[in-house]
Amino acid sequence: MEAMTAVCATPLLQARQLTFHRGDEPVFAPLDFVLHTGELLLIEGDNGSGKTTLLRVLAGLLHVSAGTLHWRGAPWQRDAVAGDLVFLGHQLGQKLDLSPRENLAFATGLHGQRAEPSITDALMRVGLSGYEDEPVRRLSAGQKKRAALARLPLLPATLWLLDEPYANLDRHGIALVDRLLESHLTGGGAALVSSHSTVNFHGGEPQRIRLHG
Amino acid sequence: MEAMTAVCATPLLQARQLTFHRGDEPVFAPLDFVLHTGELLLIEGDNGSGKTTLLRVLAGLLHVSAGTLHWRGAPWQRDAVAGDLVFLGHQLGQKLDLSPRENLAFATGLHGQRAEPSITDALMRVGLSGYEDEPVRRLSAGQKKRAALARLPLLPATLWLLDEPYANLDRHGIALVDRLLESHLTGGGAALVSSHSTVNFHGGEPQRIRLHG
Amino acid sequence: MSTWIPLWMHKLASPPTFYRVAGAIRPWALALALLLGAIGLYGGLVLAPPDYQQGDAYRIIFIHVPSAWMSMFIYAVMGVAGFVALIWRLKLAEVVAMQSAPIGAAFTAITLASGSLWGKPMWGTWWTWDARLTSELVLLFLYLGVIGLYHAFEDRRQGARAASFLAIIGVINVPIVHFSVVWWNTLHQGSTVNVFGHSKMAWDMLWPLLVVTLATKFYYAASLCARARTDLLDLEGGKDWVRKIADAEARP
Amino acid sequence: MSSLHEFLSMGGYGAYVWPAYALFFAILIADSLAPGLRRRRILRELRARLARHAARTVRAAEPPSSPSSP
Amino acid sequence: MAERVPATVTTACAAMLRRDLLLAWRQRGDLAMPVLYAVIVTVLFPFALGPDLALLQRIAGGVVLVTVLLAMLLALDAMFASDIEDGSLEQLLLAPQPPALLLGMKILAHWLTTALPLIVIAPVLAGMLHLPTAAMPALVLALLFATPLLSLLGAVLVALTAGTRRSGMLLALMLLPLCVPVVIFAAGAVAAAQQGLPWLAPIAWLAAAFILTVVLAPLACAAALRIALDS
Amino acid sequence: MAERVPATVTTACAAMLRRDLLLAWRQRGDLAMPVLYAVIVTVLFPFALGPDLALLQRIAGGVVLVTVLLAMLLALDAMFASDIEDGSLEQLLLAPQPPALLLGMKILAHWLTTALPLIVIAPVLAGMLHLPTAAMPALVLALLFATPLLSLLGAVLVALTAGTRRSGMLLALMLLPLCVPVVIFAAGAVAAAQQGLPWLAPIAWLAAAFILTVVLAPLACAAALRIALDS
Ligand code: HEM
Ligand SMILES: Nc1ncnc2c1ncn2[C@@H]1O[C@H](COP(=O)(O)OP(=O)(O)OP(=O)(O)O)[C@@H](O)[C@H]1O
Ligand SMILES: Nc1ncnc2c1ncn2[C@@H]1O[C@H](COP(=O)(O)OP(=O)(O)OP(=O)(O)O)[C@@H](O)[C@H]1O
Ligand SMILES: [Mg+2]
Ligand SMILES: [Mg+2]
Repeated sequence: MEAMTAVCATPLLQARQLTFHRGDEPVFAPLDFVLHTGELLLIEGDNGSGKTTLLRVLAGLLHVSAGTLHWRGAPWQRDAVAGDLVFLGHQLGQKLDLSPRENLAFATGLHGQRAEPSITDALMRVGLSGYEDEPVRRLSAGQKKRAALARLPLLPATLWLLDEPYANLDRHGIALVDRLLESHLTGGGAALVSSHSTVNFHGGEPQRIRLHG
Repeated sequence: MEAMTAVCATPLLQARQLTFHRGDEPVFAPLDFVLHTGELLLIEGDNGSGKTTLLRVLAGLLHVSAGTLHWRGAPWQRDAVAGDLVFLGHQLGQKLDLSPRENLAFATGLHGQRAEPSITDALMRVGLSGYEDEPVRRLSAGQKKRAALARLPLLPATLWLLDEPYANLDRHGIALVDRLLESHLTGGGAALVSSHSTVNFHGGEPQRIRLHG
Repeated sequence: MSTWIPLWMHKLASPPTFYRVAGAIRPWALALALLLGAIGLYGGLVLAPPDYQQGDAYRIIFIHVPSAWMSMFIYAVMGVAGFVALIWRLKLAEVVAMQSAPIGAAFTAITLASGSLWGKPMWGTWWTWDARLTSELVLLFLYLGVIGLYHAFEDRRQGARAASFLAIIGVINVPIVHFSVVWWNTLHQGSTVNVFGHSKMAWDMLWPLLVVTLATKFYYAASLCARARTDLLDLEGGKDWVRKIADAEARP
Repeated sequence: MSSLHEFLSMGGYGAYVWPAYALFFAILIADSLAPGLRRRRILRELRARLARHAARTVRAAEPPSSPSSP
Repeated sequence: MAERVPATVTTACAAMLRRDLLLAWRQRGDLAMPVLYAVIVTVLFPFALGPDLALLQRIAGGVVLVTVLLAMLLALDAMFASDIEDGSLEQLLLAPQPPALLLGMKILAHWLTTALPLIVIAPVLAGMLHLPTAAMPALVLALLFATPLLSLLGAVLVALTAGTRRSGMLLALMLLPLCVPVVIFAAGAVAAAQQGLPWLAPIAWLAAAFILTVVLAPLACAAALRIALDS
Repeated sequence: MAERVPATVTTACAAMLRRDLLLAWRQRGDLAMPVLYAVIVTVLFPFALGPDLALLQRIAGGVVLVTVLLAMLLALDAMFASDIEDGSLEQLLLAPQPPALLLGMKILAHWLTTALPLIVIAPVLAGMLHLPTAAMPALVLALLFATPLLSLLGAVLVALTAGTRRSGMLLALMLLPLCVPVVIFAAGAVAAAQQGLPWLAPIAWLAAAFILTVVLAPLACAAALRIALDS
């Protein structure tokens, strides 16, 4: 596992003096970081320090105001990145009137699906067996979150951008996210995670960025 | 502090074999508990075990299906309870186009206001100085939560029903909730709190209920 | 930005410079507008003789026609500025496009109102569903749509670009307004003024009309300068030059 | 006096001509006053924003909500 | 626990009204929208029917009435939607005040912000369709009583659909049968005025219905909300 | 990372269409709503205008056209609203597919679920207002071309308002200038048919405009969306 992270020469994502301005003010101070496949980058910071904003910039939902962002060595471009990235924000992007299974089927239709877990398996992994065909509207807050998390192992993306993945989850849910992250990194993926609680990551010490609003 | 909790003879809230049914199935097993002023009751349970549902039943937003619920010795009645209870759910009940100050002014107009903290003070306590007049829409997830928490010290209510008050908050925010709870209990209030993380309550060991979905 | 744009344009397009230049232009443009307006209206209301058919009612022409021309002219300016804003993402072009919209809407409203007031004695009705009248009304809706869309966005520059897109789609309406009297046989009269060739209008009536037209052009310049300056203050709120102005005006 | 009255009556069309002119001037005056008012509001809000920003920086320097040092 | 500001019915009503007007003001672009919608619908008719003056004049009153009604209907949909979505409605029901009164304030604010501008613009719309000036007072008076009636009835229905997520059209559906008598009386008044007949009788009926509704609707509204939200 | 189901353009379009149709089916109560809305608006007219057969017959075509258009407008508003609210639109833009195509599918689904039922019911509505049977084919054909035109044009505008929170009425305002010619041609065809004149020419114009729009609108829609969402 450790070996893998060192092998790749061109980094997956590289930021140099990256900032985002709202109006005329920068939301966070210029950032520099390098992320290789197999690596995890934790984004820390107090409420309002710009974690969500940073993740949305990296997903291409907001435009970089200054600095550069490179994806696999080339300047960041929507078409190169699109299929290779999953973003999970405060809003979960689930249709409340569809069941978790139907929501996932839509996501895999759009993004493709990995060979390994089937939709049913993925839902089982996140602990939603028995709720596959319930409308998402009828799920509890934590169950909704789990339904959204089930997209992660399904979609064939290298980079995961997770905004507070632990919020609303119980103990098992937290352990679940840790497990998902670990197997993703072992399989050659990479992830940026923002969180207020601590990540129990067994595959070595992750990188950390601290934002100051 | 400990003395206070023991003094009150009639309990603030008393449940006997309380349940709530969705369709025909009970969401949680029949519950018995007694809550006096000065006491804290923690509701624990995994995702989907019925914490939110229980709190909504206690707030009077859902109807008790079986069992009894007593408020200060008399059967639960909307008019007796209404002004004396604050409920903070997954949805924060803030208008996104108003500022925190305006939202709080509305809440105090409806519920009345305690003598002690002014709206500005309450916002300072939750760490939103400088954001008093920003539309809530422009706040980060944690800042929105804090704006909602500012209602707690302002409104003259005895019972607080808090559904996952710690979600989306940073360290300071978590300590803040603990402090708010402590001063509320010391001042003769009572609270029911559902949470996945641990509460650092300095005023003695709180009661606990564990729900099994 | 491309190198073929002359240096002075680059300089002018920088907000603080434009702010200063527009501040210098505005009083002159306004003074000229007032002067020409006074001359033109004196010529039109006092000197020009009554019309042999319409009597004195025709004197509405001196505000109706200049306003009508401005309503179309400003829309065209907005379309061009919007196009530049979309292609080159030039902040100043966004400002010009978006600040033109309310002025254009004002002139469109004047055209509609004065036309109605003229129509009552001439046609016996305030309003008919004639092609020119209708297309002018549609022009007002286009203006309002652009303004509404612009303000619907949180981010002003984004709103400006979206509204520019809408403005460009709507440009087709301008020729429709102008040629509607040619394409459809309607109640509203056709072209009587021809700037280059022979006009069908008596010179006594024509010159005040042209002078007022010029006055409205200068008025537009003055109003645009004022609006653009204000808007730049809003857009550049975080910059030092704006903070200086804010502090300077805080004291008195 | 009578010539002024004649002028104002506009050959019987005064009721149409003068409202048209009144509207013309009213709308243009409103249009030319608007930027001034907006400018005052913008500068006032900007000053308030700068003051708020200062309040936030003070808070960041010594967070009142945390007794322990970060 | 001493209260500095006690929660009286008056403060609560004032707070409610102030908040809703403030929200309307914050989104003042939206304020103009029902008016624009009415203008648009009115403008479409001459296109669809051709610019035949006599025909337009004949249908002017009816078209304006139906148009204003549709514009109000559109706005009605949004009356509780955002409050349900963000949890404010629950908070409202937990307040120590009679919900009927608070909802009455909401309806009042809604009427002030949507119906009043429509009433102001209605004569202009009617003028564009060549309604004779003599019929204008009847039109405005009819609207003055008909619109609050619709607001009140609409509020009850909106409250009933509060729990469902498809209120918009459903509402239109439920409200329109209730509108039929309102439209008949209002249109009757305008038509009478247009023909030079006395037109106060239908207006008086509207006024009577309005007074009855103003008393009953907020109560029904509160009851409906309670039913709709309790699942 | 082997993919079992690769993400081709076809699967993506199919997934998009399936999801939107499924959502429409889940809320199939809503599916009937535009139709019922149109029915009720049509029913209101005789009440507002009085039961004058000749008059109703004269305005039947125009009223049905305007009504169908308004019903579509109502539904248009909701096209992206819920997708923006729950974050699905962001997810859509992150997919490795041309957004224009995906949005085209959304528009298609929207047309299938709102306009098609309206076209089916239109002759019935027209019949209620006594439109002669001879004019029915013209009405249906005109709607067959006019409604997708409106859907497509509407989609461009909806995309422009994607980043905002008050699309509903604003949309109506922006769409009006674009629907005026559509209404004129459609109404022209129906009126001609009603008078026994040849009515294919205006329909041919509508068809030409439709073909042009079907090509251009998805592109414009994608451009608009890009402008509206990139900040
Ligand atoms: C609401 C009613 C009216 C509207 C919206 C309207 C609109 C316009 C517009 C847009 C133009 C400029 C066209 C162009 O140059 O391309 C114009 C010009 C003109 N209008 Fe009107 N008009 C209205 C009523 C009237 C009436 C009642 C009269 C006189 C009986 C009138 C006389 C003229 C004349 C003489 C011109 C100048 C035409 C030329 O030389 O090009 N208008 N009007
Ligand atoms: N839409 C917006 N418009 C303007 N300002 C915003 C907007 N969203 C966030 N902000 C501001 O930008 C800053 C960063 O917000 P962001 O949501 O990125 O914080 P965060 O680190 O994710 O916080 P949290 O832990 O509370 O989720 C905050 O000060 C916030 O007030
Ligand atoms: N509106 C609803 N309709 C039907 N079932 C529901 C509804 N809301 C919740 N449920 C179901 O009721 C059960 C309890 O839900 P509840 O929201 O009370 O859980 P919770 O303990 O708050 O969970 P969490 O920690 O995830 O917030 C869950 O199984 C959920 O699926
Ligand atoms: Mg965040
Ligand atoms: Mg819960």
